[in-house]
Formats: sequence, C-alpha cells, structure tokens
Amino acid sequence: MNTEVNLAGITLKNPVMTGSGTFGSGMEYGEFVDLNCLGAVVTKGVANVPWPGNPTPRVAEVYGGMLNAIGLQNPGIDVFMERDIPFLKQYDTKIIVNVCGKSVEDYLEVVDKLGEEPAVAMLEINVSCPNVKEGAIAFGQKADALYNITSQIKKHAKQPIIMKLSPNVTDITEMARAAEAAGADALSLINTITGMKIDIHRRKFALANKTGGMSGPAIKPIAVRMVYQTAQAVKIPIIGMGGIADAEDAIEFLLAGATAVSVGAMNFVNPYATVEVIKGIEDYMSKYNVEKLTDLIGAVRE
Amino acid sequence: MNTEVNLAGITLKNPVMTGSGTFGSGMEYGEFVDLNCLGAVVTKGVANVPWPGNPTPRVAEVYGGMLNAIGLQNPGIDVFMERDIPFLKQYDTKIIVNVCGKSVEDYLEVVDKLGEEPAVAMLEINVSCPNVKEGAIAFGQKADALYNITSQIKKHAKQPIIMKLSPNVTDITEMARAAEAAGADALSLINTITGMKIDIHRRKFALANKTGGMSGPAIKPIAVRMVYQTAQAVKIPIIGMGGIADAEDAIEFLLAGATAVSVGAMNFVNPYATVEVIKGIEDYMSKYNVEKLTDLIGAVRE
Amino acid sequence: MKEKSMACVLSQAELAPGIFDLWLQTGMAANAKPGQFIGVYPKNASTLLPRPISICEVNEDKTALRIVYRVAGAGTAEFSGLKEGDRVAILGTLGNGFPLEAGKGKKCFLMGGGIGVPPILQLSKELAAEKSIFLGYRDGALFLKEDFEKYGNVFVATEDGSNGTKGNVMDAIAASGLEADVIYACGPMPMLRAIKRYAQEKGIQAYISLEEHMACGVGACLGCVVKTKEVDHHSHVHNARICTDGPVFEAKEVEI
Amino acid sequence: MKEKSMACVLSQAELAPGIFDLWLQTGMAANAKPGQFIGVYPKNASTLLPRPISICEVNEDKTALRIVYRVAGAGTAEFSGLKEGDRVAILGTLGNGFPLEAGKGKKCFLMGGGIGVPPILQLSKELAAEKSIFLGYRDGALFLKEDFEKYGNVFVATEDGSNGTKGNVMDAIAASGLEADVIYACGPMPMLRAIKRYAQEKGIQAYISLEEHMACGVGACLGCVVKTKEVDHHSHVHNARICTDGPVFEAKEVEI
Repeated sequence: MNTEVNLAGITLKNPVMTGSGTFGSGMEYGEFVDLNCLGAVVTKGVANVPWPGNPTPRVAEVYGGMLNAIGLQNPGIDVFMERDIPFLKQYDTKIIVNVCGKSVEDYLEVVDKLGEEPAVAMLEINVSCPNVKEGAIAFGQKADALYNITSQIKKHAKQPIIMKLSPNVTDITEMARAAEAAGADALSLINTITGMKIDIHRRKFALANKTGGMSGPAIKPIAVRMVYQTAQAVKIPIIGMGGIADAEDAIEFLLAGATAVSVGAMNFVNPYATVEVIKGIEDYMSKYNVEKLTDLIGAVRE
Repeated sequence: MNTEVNLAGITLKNPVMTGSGTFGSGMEYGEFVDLNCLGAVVTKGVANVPWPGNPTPRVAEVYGGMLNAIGLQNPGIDVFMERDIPFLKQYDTKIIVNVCGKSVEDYLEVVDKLGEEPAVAMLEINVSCPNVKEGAIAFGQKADALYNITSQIKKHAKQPIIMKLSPNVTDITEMARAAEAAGADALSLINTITGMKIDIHRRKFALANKTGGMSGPAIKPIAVRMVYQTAQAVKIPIIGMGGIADAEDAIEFLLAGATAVSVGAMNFVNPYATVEVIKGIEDYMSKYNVEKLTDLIGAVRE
Repeated sequence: MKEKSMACVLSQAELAPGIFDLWLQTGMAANAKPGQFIGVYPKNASTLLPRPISICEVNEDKTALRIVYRVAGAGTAEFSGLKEGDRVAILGTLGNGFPLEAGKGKKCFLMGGGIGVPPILQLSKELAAEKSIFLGYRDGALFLKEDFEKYGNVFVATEDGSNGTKGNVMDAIAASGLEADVIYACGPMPMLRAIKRYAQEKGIQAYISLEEHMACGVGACLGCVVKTKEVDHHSHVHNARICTDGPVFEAKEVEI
Repeated sequence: MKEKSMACVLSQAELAPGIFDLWLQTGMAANAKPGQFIGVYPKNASTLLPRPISICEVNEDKTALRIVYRVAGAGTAEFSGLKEGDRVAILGTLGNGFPLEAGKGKKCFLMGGGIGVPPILQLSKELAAEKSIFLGYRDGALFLKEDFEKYGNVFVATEDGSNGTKGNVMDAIAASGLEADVIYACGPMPMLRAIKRYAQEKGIQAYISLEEHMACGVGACLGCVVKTKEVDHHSHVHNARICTDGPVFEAKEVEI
C-alpha cells in the first residue's frame, strides 16, 4: 500500500497534516502523537514581528464546533526560527510554515527569512484569517487583491507556496483561479467561516472580538463542497480541511479532490486524531483494495 | 407582557414564523401544533407554473443538520391560491407567501396574482435557493441583479415584500443594502448554505444534485453573525433564521437584531418546535422582566 | 393523529448479525396499521433526523410496537444499544400502510426481501386471505421466518442457496408454481422492479412499499418523492411523497 | 505525560444545589498535583470540547481523582447524570498546580470562593505549613467545609451572612485578625483581584488560580491567555497560557 502524495513537488509520506493554529509547532501534541507519523506539520501563523492577538474571551463553543478569535498571536519570525524550526527538524515529517501579515511587506519579510531555512518544505500563506482587521482578510476576499499578493510572494519565495483561501466568499473558484494564475503552487481550503455567538442571559457577545472563525464538524459539508468546486476549477493541488475528525471525513475530502488533508480543531477534541486518521485511511485502503492513495483523489462519481 | 412585533407595517402576535419549505402550507404540521399560535406561516415557495423539482436523493443528513436539494418542487400559483390559501385563511395567523421563479417575469406573474388576495399579508421573495440552476440564485449573489429584481417586484407588489438573502456571498451587508435601496420592506436571512456530502463507501454524492442547501443548528453561528452585520447596515426589519431549535436560539437572533425569527429544518426534528419557541420566549421575558418583546431586538451589548 | 412522543423499550434482541428486534411501548400502537412506519430519533446531537423504520408487529393489546431493523449507520447503531427500560423519542404513526381490502379473500403473495421482511409480518397477521409468504434472505440467517409460519405457507429464497430456493423471491415464486390475485411486497428496489414487471405481465395488482431518504417524515419537506405515472393529486406534478402518500403504492402507479 | 483516556465513575453525589461531587478512577491520579485540572468530555456530539475542571482531591492510593463542579451548561449538566460504573473521557493532567515549596513551613492563607473552593482541598492536604483556610460561599450551602477541617483552621464567609462572616473571604480575613506569609487562592475574578491588591499592600506572595474559556487545554490553541506583566517566555508577548503556564500564577505576574 502506498500512501504517499506529491504536493507541488514535495512528497509527503501520507496526506495527513495539521491545521495551522491548532497544533502550535507540534510541541504540545508531541506528548500525544509521534510527529514522525505525520505527512506534515503546518505551524501556527507567524508574522515578521510578535503579535499579541485579541483580548479574551477568544474561544467559544458552538453546536458541533467552536469559534475562535485568537487574532494570530505569535512570537514573530525570529523566535520562531530559533526555537520552533529546530524543534520540528528533529522529526521525520515535512515542515510547512504558515505565514501571516498586515501588509505585503510583512509577508515578504517572513517569506525571505524562511527562504534561508532549507528545512522548511513549503509556505502556507494565510490571507484568510477572519479575526485580524488589518491586512490578512482583505487579501483573501477579493480576487484581484489575492492575485496581487500571491504573485508578489511567489517572486520572493524559495519554497512552494500554498495559498490558504477564505470560505467567506461568493465564489471560491474565482479566488482559486486567481491564486493559480498568480503562481500559487497549491491551495489550502477552507479557513474558518465567520460566525458569532451571543450569551442570551448576559446579552453579550461570547467573544471579545464579537465575531470569530468557526471550525469543527459543523462546517464540513461547506468545506467539502468548496474543495470539490475548486478541484473542478484549478489544476494545482488542494489541501482539504474543515471539520475533519476521523478517517471517513478525510477520505471524503480526498474523494472530493483534495491531495492532502488537515486535521484542525478536532485535535482539541481528540489529541490523537491525526494518527487515527492516518491509520483509518490505511484501513479503508485495505478494505477496498486501494493500492495507491492517489487513486482516491477526486474519485467521487455521480 | 407584549410579544407583538411590527414587520413592515404588519403586526404579528409574536415574532415566531416558519421557514419557507420546511412547513408546507401548514397542513402537515397542523396535526402537531395549533397554527393560530404562530406569528406567521411562511409557505413553501410557489412559482407561476408547477415545478417538478430535482431527482432523488434530495435530502441527506450532516453533522448537526441536513442538506436538501428539493429544487423548489411546487404545484404552481393557481393550485396554491385555490387550495393552500383557503386552508391558511381558517387560522388566526399571518400568511406570508414565498415566491420563486426562473425569470423576473415568472416572479412578477406570481406577485401579480397574489396581489389580488388580501389574505396574503406579505410576500417573501426567494432569490437565494442554491438548488435551482436557472434564475433564483443568480439574482441573490450579485448586488446589482438583486437591486434590479427587487425594484421590479416592488413596483408590482400589493403587499410588503421581504427579500430572502443568500448566505453564499462575500458581504451580506452589500446585498442587504442593495435590497433596501431597491425598496425591499424587510429581509429574511439566512437561506441555506451550499454544502456537499460524499458517501465514501459508494464513492458517490449523497444527493442527486451533488450539492444541497445546508440547514440546522450547525449553521446557526454563521446566521447570527450575518443577521448582526445586516442589522448594523440597514434600517428595514430582519427576519432571522438558520438552525433555530429552541427559544434560546430564537432570542439570540432577536438580540442580534432580528425583528422576527423563523423555525426551519428543526420542525423536522421537533414538530412542536414553533410553539415551544413561543412559550420559551415568554418564559425568558418573564424571568428577566422584559415587558415588550421589541426591547430585545438588537439588545446585545459589548 | 400523528405525534412525537417518548416510547419505553420493552426488550431488544439481535436476530441475526446486525439485525435488531426492538419492542417499544407506545400509545401509537393503538392505531398502527401494517405497512406504516415510525420515525425513531437518535439521542446523539450530531444525528438529528428521525430514522424511518417499518412496523414489524403490533402486540395483542395494541400497547406496543415491534420494529426490526438493520444497523446501517450512526443512528441505528445507537438504537442497537437500547435496553429494557430505556426511553426513546419516536414520531408516528407515519404513512398509509398496505390496503387490506384489496387482497381480502383472494390468493395473495406476501413478499419480503432482506430488511423488507419485517413489515410483511404484521400484514401476514391482519390480511384475511389465502396467503403464500415469500421471504428472501442473503444467507442462512432467516430472521423472523418462524414468526411467519403460523400465518401462511412460507417459501424461502437465499442468495447463497443455503436455504430454500437459491436466488431471490422471484425464483422462489417460479419454484413454487403458485399464482396470485394480489401481491404485497417490501424489499430492495431490484426486487420491487421485478414484482412490478411480474404483476404487469400477469395482469394482477401489486402493492409495494418504497424507501427513500427522508427528512420530516410527515409530507412537509418533499424530500422523499417517487415519480408517478399520473400527476399527483397533492403535488400537481409527477411526484408523490413516499412518507405520506406511501410508502405503499400500487406498482403500476409509480415509475421505479 | 498528558493523555486522553477513559475514566470510570466511582461515585457521584450532589453536595449543594447544582454542585456535584464526582470520583473518577484514572491512572492520571498517580501524578496529579493540587491546582492542576482535567478536561472532561461530554458525550453529546453538539458539545465537543473538554470542560476544564479542577482536581479537588486525590485518593490515598492515588488511583482516583475527585472533582467538584457546578452545573453551568449542557456539558456539566450531562456530567451530573453520570453514575457509578459509567465511563467518561478525560484529558489530563493539565496545568502547573500550586507551588508547595513557596509556603512550606510558613504561615499560609488558603482561600477558595464559590466553585473555587474545591481545588483548595488537595492543596490543604499536601501543603506542609501553618494553614488558615478561608472559604467563601453564596449562602449556607457550605459544600466541602467539613473536608477542610482536619487540615487547618477554617474560616467561612457567606454573602448572605447565613454562616461565618457576612461578606467575602477578604472580610473573613479582616475578621480573623490573622496575617500570612503566603496566599494560595482560587475563586471568582473580583476575589482574585482583591487578593492581588492585598498581597501587594502586605508585600507577600499570592498564588492565584485563573479561569478562562479554553479549547485545547494543552497550550496549542492560545485561546485561554492572561495578560502578563513581563513578556512571556513562550509567547514572546505579554500573554501567558492559563492552561499550561497556569492556571496558577503569582498574582504580581498577571494583569487581571
């Protein structure tokens, strides 16, 4: 059985990676799972300088999922390269660094620094965080802005770039095509969907930021739809995510057209989720005599 | 205690109505609840001629909700006016007729015929069904198209018109403002969110239509967010909906800025949901000494 | 009158691998008819919709319903864990049921295939006719077969040939050499299509119970439609609602 | 080493209206420290995240944990229905716990307010010091009070004045006339703010256990942060993670 996938020239031992922002840089969940088993670790978003993030409450539970408005708190690229990358380098997994910024220049500064670190396999560009007012989301909801930032980053990037798309758009395929046309090597989708929760007893917003990004099983059907639509619209590979809790969910994304998948918020619910998904995919392949995982990609029929 | 609300000049005894397409014309759920108790009954969408709808499977369950791709099957306006309106007229509730079409002319034909029926209190214009290829959704995802159809319908309509907005857009407030500027008297939101489910064992789409509209508690945080954003952007009243299962959910929408609320797919889960929501809102008002329901509308604080 | 209410589990047993037999104490039993169904609600909040399950039997004093179902997903898996004394929400009774008058006093075939066997049991009890009962199974796990024996002559077909006629219920009919005036059937779609053809060729009536993915179960959502030969009285298009206009239709009325 | 595993319910009782006392058999008990917490998972699929609940007590042979919690929502309401022999998924042990060395051999105030009372119990057992225990309650339902009495002098404050000092734990301190070298506390934010001020005025150490809405419980999601006086060693901004850098902080280190 061969579970390898090729993501823009990078070979992953299996298609299972971690959702940015749900797995830190692997240190915390390294207590629960063997990071060597993962196809890749996608790190929490990192900016050119440390970001303090949003006030608390930053998280709230919703039916079948959660809202978060962390606001991309991060220690900045310098600390990240001194501490997090050496940590991850100890493991036999691919390192994908999620990059965030408030301006194109912010992104480029991080991309340039990461270009000097050959241990970083790919860059995932976060242009879709719904919890940051400046920059980020502004690049992810208009096709021309997305095209612009993608092409600028592509000129600087030493590693393949993955554009992480926002689901908070009218037409995901328009965004996907813009990113592809601008040179993106791959796409990640979906980021969280903007949601809100109100505490009816206190008559207050559950989150200090009022709105937050929704994740969890509740959003999976929306994510699967967007991955399918995008897979029909572009040729570059897709990393599918949104509510993946188990192997069945992951396989649904693969069948819809994803080349790889990320386990995100469900790490919080089941810290063993990533390795259980890998095991479950193998079981599925055995059960149905699927020799190569790539045979599953986009294999849904009418 | 006063639970009345005023919706574009129409007084409802309470803010609880039914979500179009989830309650037929009231006949089926009239076996479970006293229709006289409802603020309004919003009927299944009706077109100028009978529509057969989509092939089966038309429905699929998802985590905390469901997908549907009924495709607006309906018996046509003539049968509807002969059968469904006389049925509803027997009850002391407001009749709101949901109108669908494939062209502006289709809509206008229905609107004109309903204009001759004084028992119809309001019209809800469905420009956001994700399951109909022609027409419907095309009017609901572009602000200029929405403006155009709204203003044309407004010229013909004898009753106040409610535009039912699609959540499958980048900026719900842009759509809401376009509808308001074109003369809409109220807004309904949200319609279903486009989703997809794949049966991984058969490797086939769960729905014959591939995609379907997602409803149920899973989408509530997205709906509450959109209602809140829209309430900040327009002056016309909003009917809030999306996963309302109980009074707590309904109150969350009211606090977010909705003047009325609809119980939709959760009728399928609990056929008594509408009347239980009404009772629960009254209990909440008693508990917190809220004399007028209107005091709750948009009452969320930071 | 339909209602959603709590039923009390009287007993549950596994009849065959993955096939469960559940007795529920419920007021709905008072008026339940063969061929009707109930919606059973999972408790797990990720699976909200009621699961349509046919009524297999009504007890003598009409205070309890028996349902026999196959575990096919999260909802039915949950039900299989119900134990005596547990409570479960149900919706019912739903659907039209089999028309008993059509076959009264005539030669009738009562046919069940796979998980379509259970609803035929209460029909066998209530139908006053000359009954030949054809039951089709995958293998030798002949669940409910003994329950049928007191109500008519039972003919078995198994796909693997381990019992009775090797093949399906149509093969069992052929092997029996019997003829009928009226057929009642429930089972997988290929079986129902074969029965529709057979009835047409023989010029006899066949009443078949259909399945489709359902949401509301009460006729409101229009999820579970079947194409009809004539324009349907309710929909005014060629679609009837399986949950309310059915699940039992005369075979010639539906395009399957 | 943290883990998610199944614990077995040994017993559950309601100590006061809405306050439940649950003993769980779990290997996590072997290394649990006072002030640490566990995440308890609801079974209901609509509520997925673990509920952080402080460890109230560890049994003598370190095979079971006691948690005492208030029913505050769907998750804790579900837990309140757990019965002997039931199994429940837990995540733990989480957090740093109270620093026992800081108060060793000194005069210590151990202070709990409301649902902040339970974590002080195991601390009272393990702290080798001259202990004055201040417990604040809303009313006369003095849950756990008797459990504390063998570990130190107990002073009670009740908001309604029905028992002990009328007012809060600060009022009880004033009434006692006692002084301390070190304070350990858990309770609502206004109480912790008052303790922070008190400790600052007296120039003594105060270790306070904080609460915040959490998602992962293990330091990955950065949901549950508290503002810190200095740049935090991990975050490199003025935010520490309550779940892993806390929940216990020295009061002067956090901006609350």
